[in-house]
Amino acid sequence: SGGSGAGSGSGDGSITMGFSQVGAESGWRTANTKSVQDSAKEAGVTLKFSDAQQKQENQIKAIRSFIQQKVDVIAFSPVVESGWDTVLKEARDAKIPVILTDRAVDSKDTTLYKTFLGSDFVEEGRKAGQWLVQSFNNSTDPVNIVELQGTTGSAPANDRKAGFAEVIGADPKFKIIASQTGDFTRAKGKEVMEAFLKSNPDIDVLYAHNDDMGLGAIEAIEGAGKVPGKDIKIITVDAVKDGMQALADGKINYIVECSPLLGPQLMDLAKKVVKGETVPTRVVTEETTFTQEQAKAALPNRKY
Amino acid sequence: MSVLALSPSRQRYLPALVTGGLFVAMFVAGGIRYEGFASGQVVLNVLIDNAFLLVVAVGMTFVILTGGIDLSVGSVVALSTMIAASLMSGPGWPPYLVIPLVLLIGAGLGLVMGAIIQAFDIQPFIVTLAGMFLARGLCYTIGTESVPIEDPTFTAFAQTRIDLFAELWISPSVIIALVVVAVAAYVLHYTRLGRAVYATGGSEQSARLMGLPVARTKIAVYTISGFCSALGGVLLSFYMLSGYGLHAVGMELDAIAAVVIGGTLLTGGSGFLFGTVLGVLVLGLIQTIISFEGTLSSWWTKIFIGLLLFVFIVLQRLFSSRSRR
Amino acid sequence: MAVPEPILRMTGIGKQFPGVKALDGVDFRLLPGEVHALMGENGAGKSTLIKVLTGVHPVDAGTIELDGRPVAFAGPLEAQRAGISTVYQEVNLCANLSVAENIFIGREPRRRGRIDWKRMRARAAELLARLDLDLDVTAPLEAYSLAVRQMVAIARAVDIEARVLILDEPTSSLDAGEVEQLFRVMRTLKEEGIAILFVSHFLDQIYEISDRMTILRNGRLVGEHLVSELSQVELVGKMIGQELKELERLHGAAKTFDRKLVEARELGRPGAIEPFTLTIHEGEVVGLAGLLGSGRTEVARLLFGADHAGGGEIAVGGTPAALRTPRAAMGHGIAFCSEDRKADGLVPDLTVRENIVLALQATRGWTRPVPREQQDALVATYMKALKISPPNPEHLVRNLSGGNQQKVLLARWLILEPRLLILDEPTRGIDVGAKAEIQRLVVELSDGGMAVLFISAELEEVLRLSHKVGVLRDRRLVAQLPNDEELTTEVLMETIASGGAAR
Amino acid sequence: MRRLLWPLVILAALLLMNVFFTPGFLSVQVREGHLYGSLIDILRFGAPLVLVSLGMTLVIATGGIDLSVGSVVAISGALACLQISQDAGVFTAVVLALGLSVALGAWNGFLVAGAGIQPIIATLILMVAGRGLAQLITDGQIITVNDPAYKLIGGGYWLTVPFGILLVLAILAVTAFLTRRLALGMLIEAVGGNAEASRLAGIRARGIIVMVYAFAGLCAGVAGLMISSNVSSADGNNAGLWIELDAILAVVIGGTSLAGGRFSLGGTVLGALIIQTLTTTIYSIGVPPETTLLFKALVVTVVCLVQSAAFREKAVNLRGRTARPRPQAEEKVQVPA
Ligand SMILES: Nc1ncnc2c1ncn2[C@@H]1O[C@H](COP(=O)(O)OP(=O)(O)OP(=O)(O)O)[C@@H](O)[C@H]1O
Ligand SMILES: Nc1ncnc2c1ncn2[C@@H]1O[C@H](COP(=O)(O)OP(=O)(O)OP(=O)(O)O)[C@@H](O)[C@H]1O
Ligand SMILES: [Mg+2]
Ligand SMILES: [Mg+2]
Repeated sequence: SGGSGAGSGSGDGSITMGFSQVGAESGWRTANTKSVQDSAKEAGVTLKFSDAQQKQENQIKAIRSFIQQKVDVIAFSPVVESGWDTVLKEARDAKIPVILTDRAVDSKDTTLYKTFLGSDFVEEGRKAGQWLVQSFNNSTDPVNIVELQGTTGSAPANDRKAGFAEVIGADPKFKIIASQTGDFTRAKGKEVMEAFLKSNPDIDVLYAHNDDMGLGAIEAIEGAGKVPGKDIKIITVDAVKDGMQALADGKINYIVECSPLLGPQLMDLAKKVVKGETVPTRVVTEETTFTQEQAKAALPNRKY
Repeated sequence: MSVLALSPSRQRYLPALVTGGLFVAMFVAGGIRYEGFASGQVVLNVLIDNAFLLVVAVGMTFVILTGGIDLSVGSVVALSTMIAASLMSGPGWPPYLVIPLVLLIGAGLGLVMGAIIQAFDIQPFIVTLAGMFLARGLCYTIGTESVPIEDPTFTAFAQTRIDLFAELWISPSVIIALVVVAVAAYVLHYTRLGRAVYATGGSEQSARLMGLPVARTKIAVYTISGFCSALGGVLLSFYMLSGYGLHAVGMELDAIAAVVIGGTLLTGGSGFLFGTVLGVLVLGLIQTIISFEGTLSSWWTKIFIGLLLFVFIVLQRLFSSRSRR
Repeated sequence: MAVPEPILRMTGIGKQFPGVKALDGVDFRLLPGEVHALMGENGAGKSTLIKVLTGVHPVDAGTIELDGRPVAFAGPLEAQRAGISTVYQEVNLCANLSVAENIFIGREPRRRGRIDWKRMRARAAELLARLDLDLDVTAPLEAYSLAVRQMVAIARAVDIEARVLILDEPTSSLDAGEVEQLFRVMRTLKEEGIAILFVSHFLDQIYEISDRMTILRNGRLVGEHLVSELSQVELVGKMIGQELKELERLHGAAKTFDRKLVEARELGRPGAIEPFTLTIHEGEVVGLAGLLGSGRTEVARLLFGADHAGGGEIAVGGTPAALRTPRAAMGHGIAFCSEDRKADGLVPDLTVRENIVLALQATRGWTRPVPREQQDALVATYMKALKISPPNPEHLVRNLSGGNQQKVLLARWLILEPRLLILDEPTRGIDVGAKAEIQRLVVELSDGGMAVLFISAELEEVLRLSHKVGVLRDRRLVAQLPNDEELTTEVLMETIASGGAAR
Repeated sequence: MRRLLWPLVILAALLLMNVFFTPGFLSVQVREGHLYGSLIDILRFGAPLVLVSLGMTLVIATGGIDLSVGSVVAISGALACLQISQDAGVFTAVVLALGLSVALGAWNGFLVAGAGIQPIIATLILMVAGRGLAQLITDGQIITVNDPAYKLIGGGYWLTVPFGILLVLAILAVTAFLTRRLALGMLIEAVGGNAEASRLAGIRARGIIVMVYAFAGLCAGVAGLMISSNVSSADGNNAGLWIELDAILAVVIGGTSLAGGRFSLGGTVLGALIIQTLTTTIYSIGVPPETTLLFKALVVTVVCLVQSAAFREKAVNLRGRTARPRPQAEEKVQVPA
């Protein structure tokens, strides 16, 4: 029904947005989708939502079809950084502004999109590393770290690994003794951690690329008769509700937030972009980090 | 009961005909339901967006016609994009060297898998699964990050529009894919290799006793499939302008589905390339409908795809079921 | 007359399969321009010798010479290239391809590199016409009955310009007319100097066409003889190692039966068989006679519920019965032993025992397994009665010789002790000794009250067993004749030819 | 028994390789009243795969294939956890989840046997839609439950032994009984070996096929309960992702042909254990994630070569140099075209 958004859609304020989501691979992603959908409703934006099921080609197809349907603005979370030039050029030729969310694209041609709204995965890795460096700064003993990576090759896994390694690399006492992919899931997190525990007797720190893997690992650690948060310090990324709960319970030591709630900011940007106002090319989401105490305080108002 | 009265010799075209009819019906239904759907460009976009899948599915058709299966295609596609991208961005190889090399590697992988299947009499599923692991693993050893392609030839190719009449356009990849289909159809229908493919699928033992070069045929189909996958990879790198180890995950399933939806029997020996083309178009059209529907949540998207597939398959069955002998 | 140099000579051939010594020191020679019969019981090693020769199986021992040069083919393709054209025992064609393709595949006529379909079809039709066969050559082979497929396989083999032609039981499903056509072609080829190796269990055919024969028993050579110098009785004696009892006419006169068992009224299926009415009584043996494709198999399948009838009704024991599935028919005590053992009969990967008890088990459902002791006892009885060899019930059926496979299929239905047993070409590929045994069994069972519908391409056999003979022509039941003194094969042939007008 | 020899050899070799890298690999201790050790882990984490493969074996034996098991795994776990999180009893939750799984399996069976749709497509429908259904049930979120009774299924212990292992043993025993003691196995093999011949032998193939798919659904359902119970949460997105591929691989390694017919339950169990051992090996010897797949490719290749009689024969021939003389006839004896 609401196919075409009335030409350029500047005057009457009714905006049609085409939003291409990566998929629904995690609770984080679902919260992200929900946030976009809810705030679209609030802001009176007609949302064309398309799920790419983790495939870049599907996202490209979706963006093409948005262009076909002559939406007013296109927003999407790229599966990966590269390979968007062609379709973004088509969007530009059709005079449809594009907003990137969550992840950036690596095109040299910055006129292809108006703005990028999202977190910085490398920075998240760095924050995790910095906390680690700080909390061990008065000991000289070697620190044995195991790492649970995200899906091999995925952008958050690559970046969170790199940022973390960059920071701890400065001090040779930090040693990553084992690093495996846990595919961002609890089940894999638990399975891999069980194997780590068997083959590495002394593990001091666990760094998990998301809460879910950390939560799975906690079960493994408990199963091995150790105390998570004490015998093995745990750092994770995301700050979903279950993770925050574990943090508040003292089972996790530190969580770097990666907020999925981009919706309101996205709608603001969209309105501005459609009106032709200038927007900053990089908008970083408001994100923080949590210690155990902060988690206890923040937990009651945690929405997802 | 048969709706169409066809002579026995024509009856084997029935599934393909029915599939074609249903495809048109689906398109019409989409046109009624969605504004802007009933345009020629929508159909062309299905082709543009699925040119690589079409090429891969053509290779898969050869394999399935012999009664085999090739699970490695998706990874070989990914590997091809990765090799192409990294060779062009790193050492800066020119495309006219890179593309033949990639095609050679794809065909070579297929050849090796086919040879193993044939020489050691191992089920194709497991050999090509190993091939799938291998190709994907090679991608990651080249790099886990996505590698952009900035080569001017590739970019030009990616962004060329071939204008047809009345504002309709296609990409060069579509032409390549259609040429591949035409060549493959010729090979299947007009060459001894093609007929040996059907015979092997009909009964491998009989084909051997009839004195057909079964071993050579089997190795050939996997080589063809490997080649088509590599070519699909090249087309995909035109489409994406990047090489990435996670490209085309699960594409083997799409390709198999397209072939089987097109009426080819997984047990081998029966089916047409035209059916495969239709199968790819049907999958593409389902995707287009989903994106025109526009309001589906992630999970309703999946459920809806399943439903459309279900309706399609059941109708196809209903219209083409022949009375038993 | 000096014996010319053999074109093919096999010396000291040995072949061992796991658990079976199929060939042991066999010598064999084939002269140009002769028809040479290879004789032996089921499982004697005839097919194995042929497969070893053409490279399907590697030889374990011995040498093969073609034209005086030693050869060892890696497969049928190489054998074909060297001029040996073969029709193997089980019809080995691709049912998914058209008739024309089955004849020409691998050597399709081409024009500028591409297959010339038009010429291929024309030549195929021509070739089949030589065998007096008029088929739609563009139709897939699966549309045709086994006998037609056998003819197509023959057409393929005789068209390959070869110096040696091997025919392994090509006539097992053919009726007299087709056999005559085949023999005509064979004689022509023979005159052209082609050496023909011929296998058949029909002694009359052997004596009609062959010049010389080699006899095998249990994988060993018994001897080579000129056909003219060995009588049939001597031959059988050499084959089975003992004298065979005279084949008596088992059912002399037409009896009258009063207890109707199965009545089909206006039963038919469009495109397959015209509506027919047929009554089978308890203890009665009804034979069906007719030419290839006349619809005998279709009658049988309808009575068994293997196909859906287009119209008409069936009554069993006086009450109407809906035979929609084979299972329903079996529930009424009807059993059907199909003609195509490979496609419709055996499960090749199961053992002999499992194949034999399969139907019995099916009637009991999966929750009530046939106790193992009972299985073993039943299987042992029938393996002995039918002389299934090798006598190991745990052998895979796929590894049995053709004739023995047929016996396994028969055994499956015999142990069911049905009320009506439909036998479609039950003696296909079965040797003389076992054939007599099976015929004796049929008589015994019918004397015990079982009704039998007996279909065979061999009219003598039909006459020998039946109380009544139904004649089919062009998919129509044209006559039902009591089997009395007046009924002879000639009368039957005439009835078939005239479409029921005779008598 | 001989058919199980080579899978056993491979499994043993993999375990030995682990001992080489982790000397204490084979040791099993009792810790806090539970059996504890890598071997136990392999069995425990392998349990769902063994189950799914078991169902898959029978499906494949009928000449079919079931791609939807992964989705059924997700649905079953999701439904059970949803019920429990809404304060339904564990028993109700489990019964509902398994009931739905069986129904979904039967649906597959109906499409295959009743509607005559090719198995791979028939089950692809549920594979795609089922994943959506699982996400619909969980609303795309991870449902966390804290119920000790539910935890028992996949994460708990009974008489020091992980309950999941006992469960698998029980289901394995029942399956073996149904197929090998009763006549189900033979009928399945007949249907898979020659469908038309089976029909003419009076086997009710449709019923058997529906039943087998329903059984595969049940196995996947139980596996789904185990997986979600093990981590006390249901993940509609990721639970059972790609498990169908592993299951099919396990069946094939176990010596069952994808063409249908003969099947081997023991082989399948060994196949699944080989796959799980391989996974554990990768974790414990520290194969980096980027090379994991290469390692897997290597092992799978070795596995299929070792299993291949043709390969072994050729390897022996090569060593003994007893290759067959090649034919010499080709050049001289020409065939007229
Ligand atoms: N592939 C095989 N594996 C094991 N045993 C086999 C195989 N092929 C044949 N045999 C055995 O070899 C013996 C000879 O079989 P062959 O097929 O040569 O008999 P035949 O003389 O052709 O009999 P028939 O008249 O029944 O066709 C039989 O005992 C058979 O069981
Ligand atoms: N000579 C023929 N010409 C055309 N079609 C034939 C011929 N012979 C057989 N057919 C086909 O084969 C099918 C099967 O025939 P059917 O099996 O009833 O024959 P039959 O009387 O049992 O003879 P036989 O089994 O000896 O071939 C027929 O429906 C027909 O389509
Ligand atoms: Mg034989
Ligand atoms: Mg017949």
